[in-house]
Amino acid sequence: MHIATVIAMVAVLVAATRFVLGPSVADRTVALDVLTIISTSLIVFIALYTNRVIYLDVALVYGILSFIGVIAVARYLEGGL
Amino acid sequence: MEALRLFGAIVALIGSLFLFLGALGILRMPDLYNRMQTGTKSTTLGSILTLLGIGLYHTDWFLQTFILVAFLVTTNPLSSHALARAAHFAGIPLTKKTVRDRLAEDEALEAEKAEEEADND
Amino acid sequence: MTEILLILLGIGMVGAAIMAVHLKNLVAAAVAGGIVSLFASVVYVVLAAPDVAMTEAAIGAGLSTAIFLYAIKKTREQEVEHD
Amino acid sequence: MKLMIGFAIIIMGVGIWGLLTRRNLIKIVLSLSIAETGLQVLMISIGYIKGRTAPILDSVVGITDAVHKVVDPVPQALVLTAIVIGVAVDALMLSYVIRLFAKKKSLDISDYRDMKW
Amino acid sequence: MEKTSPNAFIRILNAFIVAVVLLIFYIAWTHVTIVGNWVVIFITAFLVSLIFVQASELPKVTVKKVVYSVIYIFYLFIAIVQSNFDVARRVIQPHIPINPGIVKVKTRLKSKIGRMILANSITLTPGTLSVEVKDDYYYIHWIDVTDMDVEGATEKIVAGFEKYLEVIFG
Amino acid sequence: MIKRALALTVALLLVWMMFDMLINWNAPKDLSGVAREYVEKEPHQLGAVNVVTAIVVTYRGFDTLGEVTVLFLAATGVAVLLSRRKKEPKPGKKKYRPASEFLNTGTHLLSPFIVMFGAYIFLNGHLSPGGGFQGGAVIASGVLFLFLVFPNFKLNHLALNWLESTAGASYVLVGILGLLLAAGFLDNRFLPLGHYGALLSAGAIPVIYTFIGLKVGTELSGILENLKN
Repeated sequence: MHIATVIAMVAVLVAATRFVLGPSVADRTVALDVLTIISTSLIVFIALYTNRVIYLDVALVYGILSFIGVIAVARYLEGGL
Repeated sequence: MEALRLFGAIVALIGSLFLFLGALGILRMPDLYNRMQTGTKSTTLGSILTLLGIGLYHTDWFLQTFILVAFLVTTNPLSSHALARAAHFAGIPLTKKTVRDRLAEDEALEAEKAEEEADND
Repeated sequence: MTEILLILLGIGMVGAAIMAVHLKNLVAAAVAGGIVSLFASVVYVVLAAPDVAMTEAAIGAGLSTAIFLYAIKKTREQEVEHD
Repeated sequence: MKLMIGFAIIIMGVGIWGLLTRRNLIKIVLSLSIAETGLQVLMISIGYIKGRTAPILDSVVGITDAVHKVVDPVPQALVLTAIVIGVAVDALMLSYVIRLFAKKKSLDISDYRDMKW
Repeated sequence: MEKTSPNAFIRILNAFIVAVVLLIFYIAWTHVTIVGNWVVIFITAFLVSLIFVQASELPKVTVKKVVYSVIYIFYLFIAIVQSNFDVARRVIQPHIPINPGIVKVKTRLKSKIGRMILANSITLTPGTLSVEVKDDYYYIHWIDVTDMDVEGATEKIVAGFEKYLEVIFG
Repeated sequence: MIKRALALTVALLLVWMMFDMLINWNAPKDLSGVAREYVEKEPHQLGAVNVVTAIVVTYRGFDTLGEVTVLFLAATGVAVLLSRRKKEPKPGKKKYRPASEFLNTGTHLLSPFIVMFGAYIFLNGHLSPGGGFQGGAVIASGVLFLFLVFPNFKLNHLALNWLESTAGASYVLVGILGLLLAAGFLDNRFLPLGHYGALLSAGAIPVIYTFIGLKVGTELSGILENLKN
């Protein structure tokens, strides 16, 4: 379990690198998408370590709402906002 | 019970490996669309496996993690599709290696047709 | 473990904040602002404040980015920097 | 949590630096909201006590021993409302920016010298 | 004066079904067994779903459809795992020749939800990503184009899923 | 350049000042003063599982009323600032690119879930993390999702205004009821405390939080709609 968390943290770093490098806005948004999903997993890991069910509610907020930001950027780029 | 916990931990470990793979994929792929491919697929499977693994590890939480997985599987490809479509319309180029772009061809055809109609009117 | 995670998230927040201030492209800056609030939300969960984390997630994930995008669309200009 | 307080102070510094040096009005609003986030992280980390969990009393944290198991709930209650107010104020500032842009067709702050003393 | 036209009746029925689904989600999420909570949540869910649900015929549920959905989920899961190993191979050895392009495929599905699920499945399967849809044609970004025709690409990408989805959504 | 250096100096001065405070700051070992009081007495006095909710709604109820007022003022300000532009003649009708078909279907599928999730959050505010502010933000996110996917989507203004003003008035009314029937303004104990841990417990806290949630949700939706047009 600890190893899994460490790997997820390294994944956060790698995705953040793409965010820093990304030549265009769309690349950065892909990085944002990946980062939100990884952080959902991270929140569940934290809930497991502290043994509290209630933290899963926060993860659910992320699971439902994370893609609205991505869709907002997408609709802006295609000129439909 | 211990066996189930061990199994859950291994599944979560594999899932986090896939998450890492997705992050590595968006770093190493040559153009936006390929990045999106690796990003979406690996992170979806990675989050499915991670969450279900934790659900198996802590059996009381299985239903909750299952609902989380259901929402993630629905929303993740949708956002990826929207972003791909937006990127195509915003004119972000594909790589040099691209063989064929049917969508751009068809759009050019339609634009020509519309121009002809405008000429006729 | 918690300390490592916090250091990572803190570095991420500082980096995203610097990028949000520095990027010329306004849309990219707004996305960077979204990432700051994403990391802040995970930090709140680690610091045992799930209520605040939920607020930050609900606001920062969609609303705040969208408000900035609406404003950018209304004005639609590249940033001009004079030094 | 001294570590997180340090990071929060750095984020506030970055936000204030952006607030003072940027020229674009939208960038200024964005910097202000980043400084605000830094302040909120600062307040939450002041209330944190090492080794304790969230102030929600359920099967893990009983009513009787709650005092020795939970973190300080008061800063959380303050920050909770501050975030929602923050986004509303951001929206208000951005609508000012939109109105200013409609008047002068410029986002550069050095074009607005009417109120300069 | 309330008039219960058949349209309104179908709408209320749909809202009822959606509310039951939402209630099941709530029970699964919180593990609560107090009946008072269920009643309150159900009333709220009914009010919420009355706003959103349109008056449309519900699909009939048969045994065959349920069996096919279960098979479909397993099929999809296997496809996702395959695609991930494909992705892993490409990410770890970037010098594998890639051959990307956007191709056009045709679908026979009519149901809207079926089409959405098909597009989501395409996005999750090996090397493909749905980009745009126009009428019955999908435009798909394919990481390794082997067939440029409409028919050939359709055979290779869509056919596997369509077989099941046609049964499930009619 | 001099201006920039000056700004950097000011920012660094601030950071240095704060760091000076940080070095002398000692991490607390235990809850102090008012927080200890709240955590000890709250379950017996108010019966809410979530202490933060109890503080926001009851102990600091006036604070929350003020915050809701500030939110209302901000929403009004946005409406006033942006609605004057409508009277000027429009240059031409804006054309939006419609969203793709899958997104439309997905919106129909997901929007009841999002709004119901918001309702769940503010109904369960005293049991789990969440409450009126979060639930209102989630509902506003659902409305934002509809705005994004259907650019011509219109909210029903009459219903929106009615809902907002009713929620605000009821909020104050519940406070006055607390003043009349229990110990003070926004006291939740005029309703029975109920079984500890059930949905219908903790007196009037769920009722108050429902009103706050409705008010916050409608106000944020109003802000979004004004910004969109």
